[in-house]
Amino acid sequence: MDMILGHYNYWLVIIIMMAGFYTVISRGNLIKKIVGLNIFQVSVFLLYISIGNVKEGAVPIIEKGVTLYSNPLPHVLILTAIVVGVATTALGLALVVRIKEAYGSIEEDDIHNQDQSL
Amino acid sequence: MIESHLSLLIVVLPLLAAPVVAVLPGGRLAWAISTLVSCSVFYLAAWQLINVSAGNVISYELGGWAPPWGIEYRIDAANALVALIVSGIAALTLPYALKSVIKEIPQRQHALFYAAFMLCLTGLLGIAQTGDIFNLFVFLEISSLSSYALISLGKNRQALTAAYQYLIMGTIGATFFIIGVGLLYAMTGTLNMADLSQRLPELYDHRTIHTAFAFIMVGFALKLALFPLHLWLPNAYTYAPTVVTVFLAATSTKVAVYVMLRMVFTVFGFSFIENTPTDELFLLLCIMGILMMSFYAIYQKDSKRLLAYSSVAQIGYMMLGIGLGSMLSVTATLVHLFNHALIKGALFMAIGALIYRIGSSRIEHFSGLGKKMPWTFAAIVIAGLSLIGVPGTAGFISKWYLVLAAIEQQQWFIVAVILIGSLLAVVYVWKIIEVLYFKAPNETSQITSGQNNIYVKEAPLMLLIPMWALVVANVYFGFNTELTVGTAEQAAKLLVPDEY
Amino acid sequence: MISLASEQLIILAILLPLLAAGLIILADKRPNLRETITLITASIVAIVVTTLTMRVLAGERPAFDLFEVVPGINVGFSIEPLGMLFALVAATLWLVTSVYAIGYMRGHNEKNQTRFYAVFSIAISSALAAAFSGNMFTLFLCYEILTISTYPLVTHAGTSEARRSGRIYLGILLGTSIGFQLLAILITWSVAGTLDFKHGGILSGKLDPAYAGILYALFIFGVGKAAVMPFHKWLPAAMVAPTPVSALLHAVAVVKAGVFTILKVTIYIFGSDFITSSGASDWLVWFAALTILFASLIAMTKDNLKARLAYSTISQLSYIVLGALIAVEMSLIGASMHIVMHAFAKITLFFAAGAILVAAHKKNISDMSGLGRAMPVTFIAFTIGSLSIIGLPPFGGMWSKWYLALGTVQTEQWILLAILMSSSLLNIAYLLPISIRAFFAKPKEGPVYTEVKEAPLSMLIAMGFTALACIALFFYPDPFYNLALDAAKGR
Amino acid sequence: MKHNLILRVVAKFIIPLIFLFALYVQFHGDFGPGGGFQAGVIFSAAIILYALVFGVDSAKQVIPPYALRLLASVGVLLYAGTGVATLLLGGNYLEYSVLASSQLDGQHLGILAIELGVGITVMSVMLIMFFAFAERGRPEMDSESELE
Amino acid sequence: MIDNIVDITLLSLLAIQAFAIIRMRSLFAVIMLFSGFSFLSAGLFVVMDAADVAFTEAAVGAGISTVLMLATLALTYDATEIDRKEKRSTHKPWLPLAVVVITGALLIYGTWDIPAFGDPDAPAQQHVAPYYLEESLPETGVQNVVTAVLASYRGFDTLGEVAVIFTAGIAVLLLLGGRRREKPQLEKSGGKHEA
Repeated sequence: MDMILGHYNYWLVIIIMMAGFYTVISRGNLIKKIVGLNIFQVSVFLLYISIGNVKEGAVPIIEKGVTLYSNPLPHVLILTAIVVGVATTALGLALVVRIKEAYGSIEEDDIHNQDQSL
Repeated sequence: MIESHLSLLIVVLPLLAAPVVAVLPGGRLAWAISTLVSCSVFYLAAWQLINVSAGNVISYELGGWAPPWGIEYRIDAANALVALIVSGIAALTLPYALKSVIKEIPQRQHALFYAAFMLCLTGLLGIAQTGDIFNLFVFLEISSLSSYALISLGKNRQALTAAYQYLIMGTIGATFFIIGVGLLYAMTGTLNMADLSQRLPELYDHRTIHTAFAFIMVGFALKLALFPLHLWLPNAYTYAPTVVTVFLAATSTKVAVYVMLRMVFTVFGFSFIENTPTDELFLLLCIMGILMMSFYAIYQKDSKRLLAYSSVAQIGYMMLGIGLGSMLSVTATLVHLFNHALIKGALFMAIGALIYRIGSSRIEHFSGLGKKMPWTFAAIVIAGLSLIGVPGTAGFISKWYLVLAAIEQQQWFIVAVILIGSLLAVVYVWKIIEVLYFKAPNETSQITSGQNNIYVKEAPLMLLIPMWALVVANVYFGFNTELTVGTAEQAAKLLVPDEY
Repeated sequence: MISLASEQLIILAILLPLLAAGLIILADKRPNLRETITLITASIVAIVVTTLTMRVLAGERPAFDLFEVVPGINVGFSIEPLGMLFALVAATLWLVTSVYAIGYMRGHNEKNQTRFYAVFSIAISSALAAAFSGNMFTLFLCYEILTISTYPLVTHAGTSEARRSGRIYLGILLGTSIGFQLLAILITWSVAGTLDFKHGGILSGKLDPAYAGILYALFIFGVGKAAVMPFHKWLPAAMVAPTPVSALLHAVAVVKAGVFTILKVTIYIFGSDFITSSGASDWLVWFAALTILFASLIAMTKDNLKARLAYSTISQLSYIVLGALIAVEMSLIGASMHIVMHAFAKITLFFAAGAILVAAHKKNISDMSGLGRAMPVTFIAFTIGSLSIIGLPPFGGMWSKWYLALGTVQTEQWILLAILMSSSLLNIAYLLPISIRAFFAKPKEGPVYTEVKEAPLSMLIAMGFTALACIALFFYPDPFYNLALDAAKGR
Repeated sequence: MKHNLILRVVAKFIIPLIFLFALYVQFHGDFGPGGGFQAGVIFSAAIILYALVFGVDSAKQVIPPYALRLLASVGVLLYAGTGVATLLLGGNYLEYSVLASSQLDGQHLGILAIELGVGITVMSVMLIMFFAFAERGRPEMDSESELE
Repeated sequence: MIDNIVDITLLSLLAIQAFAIIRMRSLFAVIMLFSGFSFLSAGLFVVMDAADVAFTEAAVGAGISTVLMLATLALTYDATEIDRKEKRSTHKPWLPLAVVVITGALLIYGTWDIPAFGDPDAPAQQHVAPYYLEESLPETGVQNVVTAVLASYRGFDTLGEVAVIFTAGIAVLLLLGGRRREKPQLEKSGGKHEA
């Protein structure tokens, strides 16, 4: 029971993570891949924040009387990671637009066939 | 003043240059500034290498905060060597870029192109310099994003799909890496590499550490295109603009290999690896990679793709050095890191010169160019021999140490693989050389390609000079190995303290 | 010239041809100047090498290192008798061949002559460098340069056949050298910790005799240039090259560089005593022996003159390899001397073949009936060469075979002796009929050749010189003998 | 929709408020949640809203694309420049303490400067992206209707 | 206990959404779902005391990313196509499934003996973090420790982060900037992809 209480959070996060990962590698639609990528990353953020979480800990903003804060470092890292994530997403989507213009489709199979048929 | 901030300036100079370049109206000025910057960075990198050549370690506290609370730059021979490679290649690629970029990329994008190039340089150097595992991730992303953009600029539409493919793979790799980092942090509470290496040993048999290691390895295996995870690389190299291919082929995978070295030997420590099946796995993948990718290379019709597959095979050689995990083998890896940058740089530049003249990278279109472009041809021959590993070239030195390392451990099978690899290299290198050297046997290939090579002129000087700088380096470092082997040995001493 | 120190002479001998190559390319458009450069350089080099020879016979052993490549491994040169002997042969015959080549290339109006002469002198330079190299690394370096620089000569014609031959040539030579020789060198290095040539070898005591055989085999087969079966195919293939190339490179520089390397390895890496004591060569000798036999047999079946000569070369090379493998003083002397004797004899044959091609445009032996009366000088030279190859007195070839035979006797290898003898008979069988047919048989078309004249003068001169040399070497082999003796004794 | 009066009026009210909020977030980061990055995003959101309501072109009149490119660079330079300043003042890179007489003032100043840099860059890059996508849409269909 | 329950509920909802996204084929719905997903995760961040992260995630995930995705959707499908569905993938899902299962299994294995969730004595909470919590106010005068670390202690990371954003901006300009050019020409000497 302790085990579960202590780890259910990680495990659920991992399940979500894998759902995202699966979307990336199994789906042929370029937009959906990007969505999957985002889910994948967001769940990694969750993992970090869970690691930094402290039971009964407060938001790490120093105030009088508060003694127990949750760990600020993961928050910092994830702030950076989120930015990196959105940057990647934007770039990926821009590529999708261009691919659409060049191939007239954003389905991996269509694109692959077009290149093969050359 | 400068000396005390050397390690930092190497990263920050291009970072400062990028925004300046980005807002410039014309390409010329942007090019001039970028060239200037990368040359000065190269100078600084050389200086840095001299400072650490004694085998000492230089630490720089960013923000003046002592590690592990602040971010630390930690420079030893290994970083310095890699930084030297990256900045050196950049300093040579940019002069080459001027004409080639004008030819391959629309005018109004030039400024942005050079800005992206500077950012890519920043990222790669940042990875090489940093001693903080998360800071490494940030700069990894800088370099990755800029490379995706640069690759997508190729003039064929396949460039776009190649970039997208790379983006997905690369991001998955990076995410795997931060998962690993997160787990490490959960167990140790630190992100500083030196600090990690202190705290990890007592956690060696801890599952989380094993998982973390696995994720970090897979993440970077994706980045450096280790054999089964190399799928993004051939397309990326084939369809990217020539300059980009030259730069990335010569630097980005090298930096990734360096990170592997750091992770395996500094952060985790080889004694940890030995208790896991990792090193055997490495060796297996490398062997398969070397053999299969060399065979792939032989069957390519496109010269850039051929070289791309050869690159994947060569990465196998470098990883062999890590898998063997002896001081000699690590030396071999670092030496090959350096030499292969020279080789591939020169080869891609030469191929780029051909493309510059005939507008195609298909091998059959090269027929008879050897006479028309003797200097380019000579460059291909010499660099090719170096790739094969003929004595008197830099490539030979790397092979020499690699085989010695394998013999030292009685790994006869690996010895055989290395030698077979070079023989396969003979085949695919000669495949290009033969076409260039002999007149076209039948004119049909010319007709179908809608061009004839009769009126082709030698490539312009701006392309030849950097190309030949690398070719000469290939020969020079085949005879004088004080810099390469000397530094590599220093680095190996620090990375593999327990000599066996 | 004489005033210069030997070290400087060595550098001079290696650099001059390279310099010449540069000048030749510059003189592209002016053939006369170009050939003059070649001749002058060749003569100077010949003089330089002769000077060196005198000093070496006088007992001088110049040696020096240029620079260090990786710790413990230098690019360095040193002269000992064996290398001197090889260099002497290469230098003198280069001069002769140049004379010959001028006639041939013009008479046969080949294209890309500039490239031909340029690459030719690069090849010579690397051959000389190989002869003078002071350690295994330098030797390997020159060996590979020689391989690559001769590729353009082999594929000179540029035809798809030449291209195919080029592939075989490069494939086998690079393949064996990277696959086996490099490996052997690396093992040597990791065992002995040095690659410097040292009389008596650097391996004895360091290498477990059990493995000596394997390592030795790696060397023997790694030196593809020695054309020990099954790695001999490149030699016939390379015969598509113009005749002067075949003459020099495949009677002298390339193939002799191969057997020279093997002799070097035998005497200065393993040391003859270590080989005999460890029995490293016991099973290898049979490869050499069988090569001698089979190559001779195949030679008989070839109607194309150059092909026949090629297989004859293969067989003769294995004499030298055999001598090395037996590794007793006599056999080593024989092997060393065979480098010289075979070189002069075989080059004469090739010169003749070239002359026939230029003058009568004939490749096949079956078409040469009666040709002797039209081209007497050529065929007399050819006969002399043949007799020297067979090893009859009064021709130089007799000496080397004599010592080889003595070697087999000394080690009581009666079977090998038998093989040597029988192969000499085979030599008679596939060489003499050519001359006989040429002089006594009736030409197919018409009673006599009216339109065919002797080949250009320069070719005749060259041919005559080498033919006479074959005879002279019978009566006065002393310089070469002394060199060979010193080499075998390790003086 | 560009002619929907109510929407335009409401927007006219809301957008300044958003700007205000952005500024608050920008400078309140020291005490509460928030900082340059969030502020930049909110700021850009305001302009995006403006673009949606009044059309991309009029939005571009407010902030021309070239200005955006310039601003993006300025932001980075401001950040990296702060570091250079600390170098020149004899500190390590980004060692704010040397910026002012006392450590705390220095830190405060430095953090203010770099947060500003972050804000500017983020804001302008977000807008660059938005405009790029919107522009791309023009020939085929107006992406605005999509984004509502 | 109570926030455990909140925690579980939110996570389960997230999981459900994630799987819904896998199943669903209407891209518009997918993007909307993702936007919701971001909002929920932002909420979860709040629960786990990560106010700044929540704030940012809401602004970025639910804001910028969603907008960009919708824009892309608008650009990549003609207005005439009402249902913007992804094509059914022709490939068998087994390989990806295997990869995912293995990765997931490895992660669960890895988190097996990781310190319990919320454990204040976990090494992560011990080594570096306490220093920040105690020293940041006296050293930097910033109450919000996250800001202090972000801007000062790990300021260089943030510089990198800005550089990343800047890179993305440049990349988008390179890809979409200016008027559209005619479609990039197809490669004549078709470079075929290796399968």
